[in-house]
Amino acid sequence: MTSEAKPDQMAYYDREKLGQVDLRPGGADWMDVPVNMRPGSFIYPAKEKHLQYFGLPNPRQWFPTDPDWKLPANWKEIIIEGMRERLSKYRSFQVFMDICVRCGACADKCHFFIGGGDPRNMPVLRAELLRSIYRREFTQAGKILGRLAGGRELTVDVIKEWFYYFYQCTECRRCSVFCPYGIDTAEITMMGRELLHLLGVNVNWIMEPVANCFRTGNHLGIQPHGLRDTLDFFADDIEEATGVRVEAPLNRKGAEVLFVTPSGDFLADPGTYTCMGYMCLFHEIGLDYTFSTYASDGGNFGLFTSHEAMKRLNAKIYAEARRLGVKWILGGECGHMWRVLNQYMDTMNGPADFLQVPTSPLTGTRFEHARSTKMIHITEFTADLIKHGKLNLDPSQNDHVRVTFHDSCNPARAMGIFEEPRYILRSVCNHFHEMPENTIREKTFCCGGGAGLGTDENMEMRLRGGMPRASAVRHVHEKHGVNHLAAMCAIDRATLSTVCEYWVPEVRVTGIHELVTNALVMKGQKKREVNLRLEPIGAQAEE
Amino acid sequence: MESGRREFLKTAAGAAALGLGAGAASFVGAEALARSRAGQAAAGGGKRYALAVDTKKCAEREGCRACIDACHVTHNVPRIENREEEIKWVWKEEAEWVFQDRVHEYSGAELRRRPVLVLCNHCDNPPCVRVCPTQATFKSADGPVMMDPHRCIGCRYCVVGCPYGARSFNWKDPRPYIEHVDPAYPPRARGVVEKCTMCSERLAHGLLPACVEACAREGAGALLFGDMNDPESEIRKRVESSLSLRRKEHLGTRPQVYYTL
Amino acid sequence: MDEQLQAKRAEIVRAWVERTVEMYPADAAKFLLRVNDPFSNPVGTTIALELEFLFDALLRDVPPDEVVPRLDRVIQITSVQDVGSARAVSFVFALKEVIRRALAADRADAGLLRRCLEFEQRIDALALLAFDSCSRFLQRIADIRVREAKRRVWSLMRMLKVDWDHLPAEEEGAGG
Amino acid sequence: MRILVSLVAVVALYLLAWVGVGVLGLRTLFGTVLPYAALALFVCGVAYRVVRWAAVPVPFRIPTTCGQQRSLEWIKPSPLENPHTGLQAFLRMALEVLFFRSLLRNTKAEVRAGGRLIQGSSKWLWAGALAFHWCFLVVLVRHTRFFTEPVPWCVNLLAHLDGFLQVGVPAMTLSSVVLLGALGFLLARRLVTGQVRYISLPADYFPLFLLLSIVATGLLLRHVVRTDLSAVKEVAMGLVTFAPSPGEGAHWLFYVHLFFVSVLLAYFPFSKLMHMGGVFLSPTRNLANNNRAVRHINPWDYPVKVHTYEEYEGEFREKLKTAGIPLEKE
Amino acid sequence: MLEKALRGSGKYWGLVGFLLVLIGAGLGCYLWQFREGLQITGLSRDVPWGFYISQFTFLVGVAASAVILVLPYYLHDYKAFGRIVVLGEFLAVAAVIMCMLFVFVDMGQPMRVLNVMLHPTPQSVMFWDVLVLSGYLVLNVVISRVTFSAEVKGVAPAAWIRPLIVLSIPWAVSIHTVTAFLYSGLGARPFWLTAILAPRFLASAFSSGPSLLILLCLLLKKFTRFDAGSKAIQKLGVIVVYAMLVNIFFVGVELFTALYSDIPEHKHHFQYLFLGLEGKTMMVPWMWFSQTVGMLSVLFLLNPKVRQKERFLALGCLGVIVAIWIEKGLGMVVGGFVPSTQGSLMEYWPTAPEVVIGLGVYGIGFLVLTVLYKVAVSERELEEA
Amino acid sequence: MYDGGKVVFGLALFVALCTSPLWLSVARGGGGAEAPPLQMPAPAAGKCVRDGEWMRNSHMELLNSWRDEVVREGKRSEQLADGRVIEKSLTKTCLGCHTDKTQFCDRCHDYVGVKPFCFDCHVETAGG
Repeated sequence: MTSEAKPDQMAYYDREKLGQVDLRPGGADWMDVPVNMRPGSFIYPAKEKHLQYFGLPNPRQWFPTDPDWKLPANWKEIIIEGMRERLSKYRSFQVFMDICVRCGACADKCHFFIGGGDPRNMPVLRAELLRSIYRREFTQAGKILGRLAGGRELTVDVIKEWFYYFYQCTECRRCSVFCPYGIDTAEITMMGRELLHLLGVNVNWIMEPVANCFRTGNHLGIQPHGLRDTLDFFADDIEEATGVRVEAPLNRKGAEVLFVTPSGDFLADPGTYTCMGYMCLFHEIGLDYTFSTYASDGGNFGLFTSHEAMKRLNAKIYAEARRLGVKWILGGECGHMWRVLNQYMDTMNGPADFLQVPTSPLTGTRFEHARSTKMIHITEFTADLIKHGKLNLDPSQNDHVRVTFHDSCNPARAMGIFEEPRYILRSVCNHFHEMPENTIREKTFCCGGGAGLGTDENMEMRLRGGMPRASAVRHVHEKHGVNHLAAMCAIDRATLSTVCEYWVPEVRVTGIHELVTNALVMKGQKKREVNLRLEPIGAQAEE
Repeated sequence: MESGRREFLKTAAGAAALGLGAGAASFVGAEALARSRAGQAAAGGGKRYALAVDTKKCAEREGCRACIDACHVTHNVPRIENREEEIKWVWKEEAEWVFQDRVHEYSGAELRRRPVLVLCNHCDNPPCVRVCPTQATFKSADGPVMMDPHRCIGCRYCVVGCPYGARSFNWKDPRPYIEHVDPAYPPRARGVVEKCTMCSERLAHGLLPACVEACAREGAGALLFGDMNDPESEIRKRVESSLSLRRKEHLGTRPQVYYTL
Repeated sequence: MDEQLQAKRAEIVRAWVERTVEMYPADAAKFLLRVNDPFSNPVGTTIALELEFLFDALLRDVPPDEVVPRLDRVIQITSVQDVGSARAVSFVFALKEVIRRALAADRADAGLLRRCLEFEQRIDALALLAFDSCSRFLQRIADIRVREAKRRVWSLMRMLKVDWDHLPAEEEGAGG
Repeated sequence: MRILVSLVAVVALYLLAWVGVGVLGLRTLFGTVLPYAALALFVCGVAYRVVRWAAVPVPFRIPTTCGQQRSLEWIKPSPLENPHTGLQAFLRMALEVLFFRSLLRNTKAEVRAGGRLIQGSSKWLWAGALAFHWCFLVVLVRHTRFFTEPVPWCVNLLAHLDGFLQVGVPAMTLSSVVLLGALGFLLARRLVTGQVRYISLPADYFPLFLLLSIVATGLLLRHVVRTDLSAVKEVAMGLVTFAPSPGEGAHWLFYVHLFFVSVLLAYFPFSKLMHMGGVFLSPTRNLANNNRAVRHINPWDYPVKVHTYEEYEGEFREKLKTAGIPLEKE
Repeated sequence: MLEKALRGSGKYWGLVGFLLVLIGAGLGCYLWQFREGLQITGLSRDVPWGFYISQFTFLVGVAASAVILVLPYYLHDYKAFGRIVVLGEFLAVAAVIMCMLFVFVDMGQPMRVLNVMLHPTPQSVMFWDVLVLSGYLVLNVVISRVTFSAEVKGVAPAAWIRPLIVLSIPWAVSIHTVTAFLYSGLGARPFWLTAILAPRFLASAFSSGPSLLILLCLLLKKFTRFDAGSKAIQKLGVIVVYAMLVNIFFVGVELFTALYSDIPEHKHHFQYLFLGLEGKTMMVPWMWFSQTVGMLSVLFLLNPKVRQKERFLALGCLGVIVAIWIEKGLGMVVGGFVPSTQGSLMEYWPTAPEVVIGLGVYGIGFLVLTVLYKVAVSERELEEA
Repeated sequence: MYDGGKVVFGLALFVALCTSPLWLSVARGGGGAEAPPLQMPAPAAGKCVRDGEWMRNSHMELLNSWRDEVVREGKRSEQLADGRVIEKSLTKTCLGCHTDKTQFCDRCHDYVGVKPFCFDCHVETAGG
């Protein structure tokens, strides 16, 4: 197979001959089955320039279906040393390598396994990919007994397998919820990817955003004037919809609040409407805030790369807050961004002692739970506003919306923010329905595109992974006529739009603050006849 | 090890029997079963022990408790005064109550008030054995209805089922109520049912039941013990030749304690 | 014929499911079959459930409008299981071979061949439906792909006043 | 294959002990040397493993949150699923360790007619695991009657309650029966459930077979073969008083039992059984989710290369200016 | 599923706490009884069975009454019971557990209880009773689990459950029949020696069980968002009325037979219960109270207009339960022992520890019921959310 | 972050628990290693009904089977291999030789933590 054939080209399909079937190998276990790089399931490698710009090793041209991946000569040594180093730096890694009992509780918790059936997508086996090498190289039993003790030789095929499967994990942590020891496959995948980076084995869909983010402050590479234009453009749309002209300050020194949101919301539909939602809300309550072009992305693809990359990209937020002299930071609706902000930012780039404990200027609520990091989630902020009656809301403006809420993996399982968004949704929509309980809150299903998998070339993989989520959406669609899926994560908004289009075309994806603003009665607004998407209100109901 | 295995097999057999509904028929046929068992015993030349009470002779010795005391001392029967919890193997009751369907308003006062020795009737068709859910009470081959206190779960179904009130339940630990414990015969624990065993432990050693022996020793001669399967036995001849009564004959329990009035 | 097939229904469906699952990557296929609890693997289960229905539908000669939604469920899943379009529908043809094998013992029956051919016509009809369904789903994926790409740069395109109308229309009957 | 290897290993161990004691009469080896060695390996091994884990830092606070965080006053947090304080994290761990909280959450993905994907609740693994671990503990505590003189009253009481139902002589203990059943269940699910069978290694079957053998020999010794208990206790007390006794009166099967236990002890620190210690050290469970309130320190933190604002402004100065965005240096 | 019982309101935990206190007290008294023997109860040589066994008898009826929902719903497809049939099964589970516990606490040697199974004795009705009760428990646990979890998942239950459901219908009848046989097969006790005992038990079961269910449904309606639906409740009300009428009729038949035949050994027991014998009148007020309340309740409920008012329905049901609880739970068992086989008159009244142990057992049963209902109601609330 | 203190504390607790029998026995002065001496019957009493080793292991089984045979089957005596005929009785036969229950039965039972319920009913010593 040549590297040119891509799944979206007819040439790819032509190669498959009718009736050609793989015979099943008898009795072999997974270690004996070499990975089969199937287009549609893997992501293209990183381009050299991005690695070079960001300073990662072994930039070169290669393709996953190539027999030779042009690894460094001492690749094996690099991996072993890399593992040794990480085993001594991360207790999670060391402990998770040692204590799995293979009880199988995690097996059917992974959306990729449920939707695709590939056994190596069972979380336990994903970890065994690394664990088998760990046993062979780092435990006496594995050195002596080898295969009997569950160890195996580190070969190039193993590296290929790692590449294939560690980029089929969205680090959603759903398996970790069910594991009796809390073994977190996200940690395993992060370690696996860090090791692959040492060899220059990485994917473009992550490395390009990382390089972009490093340079321009956001993953999409939006440059300052571009952001200015975008926000002004949003203001135009808002004026068209509401009759109110809102401002979007950029890099304004002395503002009280620095607002950071994922850059996807500046560019991609339907995240843009959520961004407009923020702007309306801030305007309406008169918040003294500013966007930043330097820290123009709260999202952090460094999380999908390595701890170091994460720290390098994240440093901008505090730096910018210090430069602008704000009092505290407000974060928009995003998933993995909040994993970084909640669990890593303060440790990596803190302490933020130059900031003040976030305090809502309208309600006076001090957000004590963020007293160290000094950054709060927009739904915490908005829920507090609504609770104190600071917003004039007319939920009937959302009456054509029958909404369900998708808990995004990271805010759910790395933060525990469940009630705030629900409280907001119930306040701004009259028709809110939960999906089946084993698919929401901490048991929520991933969209299938997290952790840097939301690209085009692995579309089939994503659609498979999105199937469990889509099944639950379809259930509430059929039962309650749900037609909107609200998600507070930029990746969700992008990926679930696609997933829903395939599995439940009747349901569209929206953000929380899009709905908030659609229900918000703004001072000086004209009669609201269209929503932020400039669609007539109630149009859907008539359809 | 041998007996362990046997115990295991028994348990297994018990468990297996649970699965069989076949037992359903057997409680209907319980009487027939008992009958044929008795028959077998007779055919095999087995013994069928019985007791005959001459109430008249007994009543002549007013206040005599020789048989009762002998029994209760031999078997470590506790002396509990509280009537609600008392334990008795053999005792006296007025004829009016013992023979409710034989004594009537014109029966003489002496007859009606006559104290009659009562005890377990060792029925041929004992309801207590029928109802016991664990076979803790069972009918031995030579007649006596036996109690296995090791197996008794204390459900008291037999107490409910016995028409003669012959069974006593240990409502509390009997030990403090036994004046003098005879180590030769184990007392019972609280929580099990007990009753007259026809002194089977004495019979095994060729002795007469304690009550009969005591009665003879006193010279009253009111109690006669013997084998009903032996046509030559004294008791068989006595029962054959004189009109004797058995308690609550209409219940079909076929008691093996015979009374002459 | 139908009676013979009816009699061997369980055997044929089982073999058909096996053949269908074979189009998975090798270890997944092995896994899907080895997991004999039908509910352990949703994908395998869906396939098994719907193939059973489809086989019965073939026996009863059910009208297409009843068959298509059930066929869609299989194809909707197989279309994204990193197999090609040809493989995604090949399972229908596999039934022919499965049936031939199942009826191999009755070869002496003279009329069998004729009726067998009749039945295979039904299978061919199903295959046509399957192609149809598959192309619909592949088309949907292609559309989605384009729309997703457009969505990614939506605000740019709006700012640049790109004409939205040439985007693929929402699928008919999707009701979105 | 993986099953067979483990089974053969256990049978080999059995034969080893049988030949060793039953044929060769190596009572000192099997009754004294090996148990001491095994215990030493166990205690030191476990301590070594735990110390090694503990020597690895926890650079980041990464608890998996399974309930509402503590945020706004009027939103009820779930302290046991999403602890905010150390005490709450401790309680979460206690629930995890004592009642297997996470397994209680278990679901099973199923597809039902109509292609509906369902995540139904599934508690079998939880129940089986809980039954096994608790009964194992009870059995262990009961066995301290052999290692203590006089036997503590609590051990006697436990044994009495455990054998409350008088079945057989000596009475069958409930814990052993449930233990055997639970082990059987855990083994059966590894053999029968396709997913679990697929992921199982010899290291998963071996401990199960070993534990089953321990329970089986124990039950045999108590109910079928029978051995002189005071001889057994002499061996055990000889070990704890450092005055080893050959235990001539004990049945050879007792040495098989003891040998299996020794093997288990010795095997423990090198195996997945170390989850006993590891569960306490799992960073996704034993930490409070209070990162935003209390700063967590990474001991090996190091400075990284960042793209500073000055560099950024330098690169985009013109564009910033055109867009009318304020600059640091005009 | 089960984890639903771990989250609840303050009221829920209050109830659980209250039941735990009851259980604790009961357990304490039971330990006392275990040490001292059954002497701490009011039982005696002449009245060897009392409070425990009569509660057992009463609760067997409650357990059997689940059939009143299962039969119309599964065999006649009576949809209105769809929402509450599982409540009936849960009630049966809790009731059977209480039954078994009441038998257990009544034993002199509880640690030998397994002897019933180790030495199976088919000619003993008690053996069969243990068998049918355990079977009924297993049936109801399995059926309610399978059907309810299927309902929660929104799918049809597995096909194999249907034969079990059908089996559970005669089985429910059998538990009360066998329990009646426990009494009516004894020549020694003329009071119970009546063929109508089993039918009488069933009639009282089918009035008291559904009455309890109605009360529980009304409580659920009041304190939770779960509404069984008035159609189902009204239908149950009708069943209560007719079953109670039949029950009263049966009692009348018994009274006639005993009194008109004038056979002393039959008549005396009724005399004792309703008039007192030789100055022993402890039961008399209770029996009259029971009969009066029973009659009044049924007359009250007979009027459809009254029945349709849920408040009155609740009152009537409460009356029925009280009437039958006294009739069956007090008169039926104790009446059989007075006068005794020897004609002696020893009265019985439960002692305080005996009652506390009984309350403890009720506590366990209602705890099981509370937990099961909590799960059911939470799942239903989720479904309807 | 290491949480070293907590780990060490936990580990110390674990080691202490694992090795507690050792410390307990040291604290008690190391006694109890040998089974307590049992008071054996006078030689005049003759041989036991089974050989000594068998009795040590399985006497409970013998008593159990005696119990059933005597009570349920009425088989009260047994002929031993050496021709002696003995009565199957705990009180009469066993305690007839082993006259002091506390010095024989109880010592061993206490040592191995066994609590038989035979003596709930059966009387221990003649005349007791």
